[in-house]
Amino acid sequence: MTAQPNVFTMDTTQIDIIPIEGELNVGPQHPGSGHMRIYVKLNGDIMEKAELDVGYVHRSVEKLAEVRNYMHLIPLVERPAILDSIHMNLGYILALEKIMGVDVPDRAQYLRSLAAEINRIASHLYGTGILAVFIGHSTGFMWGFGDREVWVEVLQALTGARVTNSYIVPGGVRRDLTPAIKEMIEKAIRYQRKRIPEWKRIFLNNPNIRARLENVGVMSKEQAIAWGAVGPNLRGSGVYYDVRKFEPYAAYDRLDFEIPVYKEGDAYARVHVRFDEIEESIKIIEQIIKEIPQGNILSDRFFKQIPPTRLKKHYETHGKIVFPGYYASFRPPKGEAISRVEAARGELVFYLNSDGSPKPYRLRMITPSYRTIYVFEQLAKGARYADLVAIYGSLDYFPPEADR
Amino acid sequence: MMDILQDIKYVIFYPSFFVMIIFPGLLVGGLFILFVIWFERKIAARVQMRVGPYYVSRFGGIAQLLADAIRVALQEIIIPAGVNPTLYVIAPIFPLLFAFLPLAFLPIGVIPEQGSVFSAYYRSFFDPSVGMGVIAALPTEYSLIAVLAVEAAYPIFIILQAWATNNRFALVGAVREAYLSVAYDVLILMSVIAIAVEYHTLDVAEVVQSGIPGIVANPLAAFVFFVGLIMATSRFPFEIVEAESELVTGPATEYSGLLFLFSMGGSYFGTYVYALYFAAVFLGGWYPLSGFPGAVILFLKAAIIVLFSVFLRSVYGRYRIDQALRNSWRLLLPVALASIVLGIVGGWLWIR
Amino acid sequence: MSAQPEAKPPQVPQQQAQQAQQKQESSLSRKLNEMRTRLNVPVNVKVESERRATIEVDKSNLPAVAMALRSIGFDHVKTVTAIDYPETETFEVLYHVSSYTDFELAKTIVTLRTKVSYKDPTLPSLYPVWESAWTGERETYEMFGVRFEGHPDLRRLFLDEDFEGVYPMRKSYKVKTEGLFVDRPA
Amino acid sequence: MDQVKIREYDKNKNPFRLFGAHVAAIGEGIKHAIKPKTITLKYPDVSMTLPTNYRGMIRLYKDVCIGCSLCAMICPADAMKMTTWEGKKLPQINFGRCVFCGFCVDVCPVDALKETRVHDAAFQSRRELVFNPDKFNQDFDQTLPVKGTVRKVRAVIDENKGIRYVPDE
Repeated sequence: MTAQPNVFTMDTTQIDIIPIEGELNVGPQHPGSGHMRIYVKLNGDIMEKAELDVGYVHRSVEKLAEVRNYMHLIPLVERPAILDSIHMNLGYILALEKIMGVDVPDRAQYLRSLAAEINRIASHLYGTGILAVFIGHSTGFMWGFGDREVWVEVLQALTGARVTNSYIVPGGVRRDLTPAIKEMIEKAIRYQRKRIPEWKRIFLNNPNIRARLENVGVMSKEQAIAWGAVGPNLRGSGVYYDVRKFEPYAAYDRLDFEIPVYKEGDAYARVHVRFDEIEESIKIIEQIIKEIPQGNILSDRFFKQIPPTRLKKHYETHGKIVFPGYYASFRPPKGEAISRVEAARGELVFYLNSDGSPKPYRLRMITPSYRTIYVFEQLAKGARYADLVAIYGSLDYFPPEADR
Repeated sequence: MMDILQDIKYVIFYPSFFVMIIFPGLLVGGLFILFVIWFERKIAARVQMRVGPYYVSRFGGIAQLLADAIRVALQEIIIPAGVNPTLYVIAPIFPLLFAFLPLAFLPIGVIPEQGSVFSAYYRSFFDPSVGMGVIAALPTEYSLIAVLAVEAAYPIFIILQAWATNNRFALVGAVREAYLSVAYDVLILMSVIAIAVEYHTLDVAEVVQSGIPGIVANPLAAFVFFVGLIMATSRFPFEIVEAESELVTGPATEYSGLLFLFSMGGSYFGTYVYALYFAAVFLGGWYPLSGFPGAVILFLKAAIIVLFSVFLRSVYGRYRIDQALRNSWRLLLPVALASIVLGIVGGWLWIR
Repeated sequence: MSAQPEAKPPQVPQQQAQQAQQKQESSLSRKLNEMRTRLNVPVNVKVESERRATIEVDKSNLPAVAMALRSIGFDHVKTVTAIDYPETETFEVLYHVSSYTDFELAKTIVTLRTKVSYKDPTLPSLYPVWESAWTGERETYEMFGVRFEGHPDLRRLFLDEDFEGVYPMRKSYKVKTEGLFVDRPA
Repeated sequence: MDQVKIREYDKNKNPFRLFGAHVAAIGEGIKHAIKPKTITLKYPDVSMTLPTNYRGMIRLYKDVCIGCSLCAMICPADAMKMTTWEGKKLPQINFGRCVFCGFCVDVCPVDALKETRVHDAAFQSRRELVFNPDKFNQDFDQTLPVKGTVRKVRAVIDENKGIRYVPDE
């Protein structure tokens, strides 16, 4: 591609030209997933520097954590990425359980993996929808949110809430899988399997979309590692890394699934990774529904504290766990723990430091989008201005999750 | 009393007035544009699992468009500071004007000796090459290229409009329009040359009266012209000039109220006129019929083309400007050349 | 019926870690001890389990240890965390590092701990060693006031411009909390 | 680690394949234009009843409550506060703050709090959001300002349409 003739520096007679080399503010607007501003230094159509002005939706989760009890943190911690709240909740609870030394029954582990995978599908559909609307494909956007509605209905039936489901508590989960929900999941799987070829025809293999995504925002394997990319962005550049395989949590060590890794490292490869991951998640959900063991869904340490009358009224009849009084405010032993979870957008790391009081001494929450800020800025350097949106969408960057 | 009515009828159905103002022109064209915008929102909604406008009236919210049009027309026109007011107000009117003007040269039917409402003008609109009268505002033997000549001025006034608003996004939009106009004009002209060579004429009426629709005679030219049509009126996937995600609404960014209506209306009128031209040249126009029914057939064919080009919004995303140029120069130009060769061979074999 | 883990093909990471356990202590502690002997810098390594280890080092020779860790295979920083201990007037800065390329090390997270006093809260930045520390160091500077020397772009990241003069994540910055009881009903 | 299979997407770019893909995409669009999978719910005329264990607005049973203030302790959003009401210690809720996590309902030892399936509530001012124990004590219902009857439906997952609404009485 020869250097583009810059229309504005051609020698023209005494016409007053407005140079385009100046700065351009993209935003602050709500690009479909939280407020953000990108400060772009343009030279013709090529971006010399793109700087992310983050912080518009910073809710200081880490500072609030110091004045909240451990149970109060569950709804707080899952708020930054409401479309992926099960993973946020799971990461925090894993760290808390490491400190408290709580064992989790098998059935609860399987239910955690089930809810996590359903949330991954919903989040990937959301991300693909946002990418589609950025490159002008409004059908991809509407289909993304329409198909996600099916999985959100399943989550609503399973956990009681559509998005911020606060489903996972120290020691297990709050609701059990009933046959009606199992049947809903099977129907949802058949629906999603029928939809994927339709997606491929109208979006993935659409030459217009291929043209907009192929070799756009190319990130080599070494760059991906050096910049600390995570999740599908990492696996799109040929790095085989997934927390579910390297540090299995919940029921992932008893489940058989593959990790899609693509070599090219451009926006199109990242979208392919997400589509293959949707198919992998469907396979995982099928295994879970088939293999889920019987048993109760809360660790015995807390299960015994629930009075039998309430148990019969809630748990035996419609599988709803009630909390023992201990949960209202408990003091875990002094100590610290670090846990990591493969959220839909990538690796989510929680560092929890407790000093024995009912409130944590320090909570550090590093979300996948937080680690994509640097990647996004490096990828945007030297890219074309029209590709800024394609790069943003393909990285599945979610501002509230990055700002926390 | 009778002759007054006679005179009024004579004036109304006088082709120059009738074509431009009533039938395919302002009145019917305007209503059809409103229907097209409504159809675009409804068909996109159907494909996208949703409903589209449905509140404003029982049958599918058709009045929604009327409501929008009236609302936008009566909104306050805000003239930003640091802008030359007269130029700012005049600028959006030109794109609409030059999107609509090419209709003057386009014949939309033939006038038989008698039996049609237009027979009264048989002699004054007689076209020797066809041997019958021609319903056209300005009948010429060169209508095939005259329409495109006027059409080519459209992008210039888009750039004028963007320059008048002195807004950075509009400016980038104008530069893109300049690049694009070079690309699609070449394609359209080459496909029309292929047709002209094949039919040995420069007159649309003669092309239609020959009985063989352009798409049959030279399918390559039809394909290239259709893609050129989509690029010219920035329909998906070539909606680059008003790319919302990057350029707000390109040249029309600063406009509000009636001026916004003009600038956005321009591109829809462009699609409509191009579609009429495409229907006439490539889809056999009014061929078997003559007079007013012929014109209606032409209008229906053009309507299908417009509705299909508007339907593409729900199938395609948006090309980048350099991709659109590369596609048109590297992929479509050879096809256009092939269509000219096909035209020459076709023309040579089929010497009448 | 639950599928016994043995039936699974032996490549599940859990299995390999156990086999490594029986042969000799985990590859993580072997690698770290190997690194410690090569380094002449005073550093104490604590391996908590085959997945977690901590390295405490003085802030002056932090870059040296970081370079050594990188040479073993730790190629990215997961988090840069600072903890404020007002009673001892120190900040403790933690770097959690791990590896993407080396499958064995990818299972582990090593915490690099160093202490910085209130009076002189500066620290050599590890950006030259790991580029992925860029965001973490900027946020820690903004929230705690710990300056990272050598960081290319040490500016405010999340907080807005007029959030002047105070570092919010320090314990000295109090957040108002509410009681459980309301005396007069609404 | 199991053998690492690095995948690649096919980069075949010959014009006929591309033209075929264009036709396939347009065909897909037309197919959906003819047989749409519309899932829009025309809200005020048709209202959806949610599954049984949906965490909607919360309701107090005043006589059952023993005033142990566990619900106020566990509430993450400081929405539940204890107040003395007619000589008895009862919780009052501020729905402006409540995040509907259902912790209070689960922790109450005597089941004095229950979730209703009401999800679409609207209030005039923020003061109205604070329910004193009496107001908190009745089922919360609000008639929708819609002329004509409101059809109640339930969402059901359907294999080829995604979400289907079946009348629910």
